[in-house]
Amino acid sequence: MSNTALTEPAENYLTAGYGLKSWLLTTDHKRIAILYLITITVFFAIGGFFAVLIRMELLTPQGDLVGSDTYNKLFTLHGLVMIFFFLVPSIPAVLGNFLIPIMIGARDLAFPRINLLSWYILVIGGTVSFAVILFGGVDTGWTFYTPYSSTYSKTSVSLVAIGVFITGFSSILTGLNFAVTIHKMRAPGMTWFRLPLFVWAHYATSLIMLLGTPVVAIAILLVLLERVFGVGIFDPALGGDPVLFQHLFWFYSHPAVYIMILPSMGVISELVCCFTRKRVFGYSFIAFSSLAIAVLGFLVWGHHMFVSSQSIYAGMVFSVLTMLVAIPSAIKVFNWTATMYKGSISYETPMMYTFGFVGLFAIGGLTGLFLGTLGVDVHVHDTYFVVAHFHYIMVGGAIMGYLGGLHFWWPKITGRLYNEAWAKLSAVLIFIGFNLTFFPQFLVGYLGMPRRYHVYPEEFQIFHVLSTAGASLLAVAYVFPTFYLIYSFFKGEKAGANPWGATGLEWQVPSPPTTFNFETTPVVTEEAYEYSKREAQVV
Amino acid sequence: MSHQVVPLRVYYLIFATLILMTLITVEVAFWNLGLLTFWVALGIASFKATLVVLYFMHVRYAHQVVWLFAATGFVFLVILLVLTLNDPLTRGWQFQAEDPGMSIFMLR
Amino acid sequence: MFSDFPIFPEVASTIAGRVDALYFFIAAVGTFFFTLISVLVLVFAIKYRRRSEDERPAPVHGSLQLELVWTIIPLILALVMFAWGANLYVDMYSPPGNALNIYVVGKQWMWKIQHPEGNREINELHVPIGTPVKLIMTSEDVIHSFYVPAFRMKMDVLPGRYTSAWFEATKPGKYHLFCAEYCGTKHSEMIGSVYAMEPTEYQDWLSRTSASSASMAEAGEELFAQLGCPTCHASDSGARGPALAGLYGSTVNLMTGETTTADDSYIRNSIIDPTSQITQGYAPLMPTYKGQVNEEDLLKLIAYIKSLALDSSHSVATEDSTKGPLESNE
Amino acid sequence: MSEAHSGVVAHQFDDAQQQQETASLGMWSFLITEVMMFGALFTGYAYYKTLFPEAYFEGSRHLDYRIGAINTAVLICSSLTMALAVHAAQISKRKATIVFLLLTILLGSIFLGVKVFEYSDKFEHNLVPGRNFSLDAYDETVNPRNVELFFCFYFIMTGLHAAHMIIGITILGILVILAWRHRFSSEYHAPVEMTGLYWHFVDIVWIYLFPFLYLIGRG
Repeated sequence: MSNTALTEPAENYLTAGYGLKSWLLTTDHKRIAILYLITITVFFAIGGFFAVLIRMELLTPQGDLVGSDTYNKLFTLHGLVMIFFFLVPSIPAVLGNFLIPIMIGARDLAFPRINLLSWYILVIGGTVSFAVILFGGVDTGWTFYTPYSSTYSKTSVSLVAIGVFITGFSSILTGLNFAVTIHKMRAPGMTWFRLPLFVWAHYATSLIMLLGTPVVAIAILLVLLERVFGVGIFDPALGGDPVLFQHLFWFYSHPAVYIMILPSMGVISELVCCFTRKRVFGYSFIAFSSLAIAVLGFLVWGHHMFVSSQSIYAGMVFSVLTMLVAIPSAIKVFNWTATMYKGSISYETPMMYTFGFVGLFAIGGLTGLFLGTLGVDVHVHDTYFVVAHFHYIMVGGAIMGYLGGLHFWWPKITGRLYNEAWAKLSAVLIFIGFNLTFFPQFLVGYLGMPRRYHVYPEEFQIFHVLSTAGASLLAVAYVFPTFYLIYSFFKGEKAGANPWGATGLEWQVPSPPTTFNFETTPVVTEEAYEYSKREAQVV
Repeated sequence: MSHQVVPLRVYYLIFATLILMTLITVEVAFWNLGLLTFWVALGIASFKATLVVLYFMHVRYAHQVVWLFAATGFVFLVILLVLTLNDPLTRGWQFQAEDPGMSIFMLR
Repeated sequence: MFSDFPIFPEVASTIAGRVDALYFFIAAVGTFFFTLISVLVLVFAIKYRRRSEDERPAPVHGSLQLELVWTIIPLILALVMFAWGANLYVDMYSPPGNALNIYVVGKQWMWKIQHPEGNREINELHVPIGTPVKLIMTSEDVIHSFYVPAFRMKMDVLPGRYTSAWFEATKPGKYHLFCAEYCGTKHSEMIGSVYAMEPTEYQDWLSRTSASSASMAEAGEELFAQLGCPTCHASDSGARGPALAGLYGSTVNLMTGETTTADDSYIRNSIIDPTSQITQGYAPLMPTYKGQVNEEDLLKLIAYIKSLALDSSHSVATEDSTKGPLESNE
Repeated sequence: MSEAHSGVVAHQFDDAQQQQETASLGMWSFLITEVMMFGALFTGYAYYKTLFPEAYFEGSRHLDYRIGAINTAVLICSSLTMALAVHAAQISKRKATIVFLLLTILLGSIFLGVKVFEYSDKFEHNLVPGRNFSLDAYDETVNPRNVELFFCFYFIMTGLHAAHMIIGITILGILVILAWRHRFSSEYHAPVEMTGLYWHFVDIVWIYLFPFLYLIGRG
């Protein structure tokens, strides 16, 4: 690509059509990304609202704000919404959708209509699932453990099971689209080892989506059949074994954690390079560690079942495999750190999120070691220690990466710059609020506070008060970006094609890009992140 | 995708083999082979499936990526099966507790 | 309000200290790596901050040696954690032979507990210190999980199956008992207390609270007669069902040609679902007692059949439910 | 996949070859998810077979293996006709394509017809899991509840398989219409090829289902 400064094109993807129809029937991956952005922001707000109610309830040990049934429905819906409707689609469906075709030099994804279809499926699945709120909610926990979900719960389990089943196909189709696109749509010269690491991370993610999602779909379908027709599959009273459900469920739901964190790692790889102006340290190690995480992630699900009456031998197998999956994550963190060595580091908002991500993900990953170690997990399993751990990974890791990426590519998506001061403030507040919310939960977890408790012994109260205080701060901090980002969309300063001086094909097209991204198919002649070869070129 | 047109006799040959293997698998099911019965049935079914994949589905003539995708599906299915069955198959196993130092290595 | 709150759980069982030791080891390793990364990131962020817009640092492509170092060292540490944890895990779930058996039934939303002497408790568990206690647990409805943080002990309680766990309390006191597996509306109220007491106090408690009850085995014997079991399971030869004396712990030859050990689950299964495991040489005549006996009755019957094992040379001395805890400890 | 129906190169592709290879890879990705979907059911099947082998053998003996064998043969024949349809499309033989597609539909329908007969037979003999499940004559050493479990998996697995057959037959019907309208040629026949892959996959699932459901516990 030539480095000539780009003049603003007459028409970009945002101005290519204005009617509602031009959005709802679009096959442009960038417009679909915007549809996803709006949808999952709504879902995040709903899930966040449930979280606020949960934290308020837990302020006192008595369980006085809401009744126990309501509380159980709140944490169930919080988990369901955040996992299936926010975290799983978040980075892939918004940033991945927008960026993968541009990053590899393609005009669109391989199957644009399927891409639109998966958005509709997500919306339909979401609508069905949220309909349960009208029908009295659901109280099984997002894990749907049998036989409680299949026989005993008196809430609308069937409806929400249908909703989650439908949503699964959205994820499958997105994964299918990405995997095929990355294989077949790369521009001339864009070899596998010239791909940005963001694309590698998404390739690994789509592998998990393709291979894992069908299994959870079947597991949930079986629960549905057992519930509706009274046939025994998991309920011991009907001849089955509830532990089988746990196997099938976690076969997807453990790798699903990597669906959430891998794309975030991909974002961080981009950000570290851009804001240190250096080629990433150990490119191939980071690329292959993504694949290693995706594959090893499928071998470790039994560590959710160390006290489930699974055989002791199986517990050992899963524990040793869990130890192996820790290694590629460690490799990534060390390589990012090494990338900063002798770099030229600036502190713009996306880099603030990167610092936050590395810190929080390190804590989240290292506390995972306690849970993968058999003897210790027996004690901390199903306590707040686990709650704290997975929030460090999924909120501290995945959402920090998502927000970092959103701030990084926002000028590309909208063509406008946001207010840097506000953005930095909210990044710092999110970091502080997050730690205040979840760090006390490690302590109360090791003390033995079980998760999903509506009332709890009084001696645990101080930890919950700290946690609720942190959550209040976090809630406010999450609202900030909504305002300054929307404001910038209308009133922000024009961004130019490459406001950060970054490498990568997406920065060589205008902001916002045109409908087909490239006027002529680009030819790639260099490795990713060749910052040293580039002139200071902030456009 | 292959642009190579597979000769018809290949299809007929594969078809005949598949029918033959079906007859064999029915016949073998009535032999008393004990535990082997299941593995023989699985072996025959896998042989048939392989023929269909290689010839009817043209993987034999296809690009490497198609090989890779077909193999991926198979490998992960094996992972799911093996690691799940790992649990019920070993539920009866007991581990020696008296000698903590050696406990993980010894089966009772 | 917050004047008195703990920051570390009580250490009240033989295993608790060992769990904490491993916990501190992992915590130390974790803290080391977290500090290492944080310090490096902070130092680099300050030392290599951008001083001018034109800066173009020289690229560093990577180093195989470094990659190997930070692959192999964490791998070794992780495998150490695994081996240490696995060792602990096996010990946590392998009860010593001389353990005192206590029976636990979970149901929405209470714990029903019965001692071999027949004493029954709800949401409370009294145990002697210095004696291994094995819990034999089942559920009447959904999955529960028996969790005593002070003992670092947890085990899921499943319907239709016996699971077991054990502990040996070391410190007298009152400890939390939680249900750790979400089980419905009042999950958070399915809690109770474990009272660890000196053995003499435990004996006092047993005799104080045993006003009503026969021992579990005696209650089981009564039930055995009530249900008409002796009609077939008489000890004389030629009876329609196998004799039960000496059954517990022995090896049973099944009609299918397989063999199995007559443990708690086997006996439970034989009562609920008699035709599933027919002993060789007997006709599948026995009707199911499902619906006629609940989980607690089952446990009584099992205790009775266990007590019969004593009379026989086949008996396994380790599974001895009729002795008092003190005697079995001697 | 659906993108390729129009017969022209869609905007995101450079040429027809890229478009065809992409469609093929998309279909294979889809088949991977199908493998895992059926795989989850096979896992459930195998899990309970490990725990209750005798009950599984008992259940299997309540199925008529001859019907299963005939259906296997029918499905293998349909795979052959499908392969021949693809072959005919590759060499632009329009009439042969249509004939072989129709034959495939016919054989698929025979399979489903036999399946309907089999299902109704199970209904009559109270072998459908749920309230009225009962075994009239059986080996007394097994728990009927666990035999019921076998029939759960029998119905779910063959039911999901039959659903795939119905979808396949529908797509084949559409292909016949498209072929009638001269839409396929040796240059453009991706939809026929893709449907072929799908049909053969469904055949493979049955190749495993047949011995696992009908032929265990016979020796």
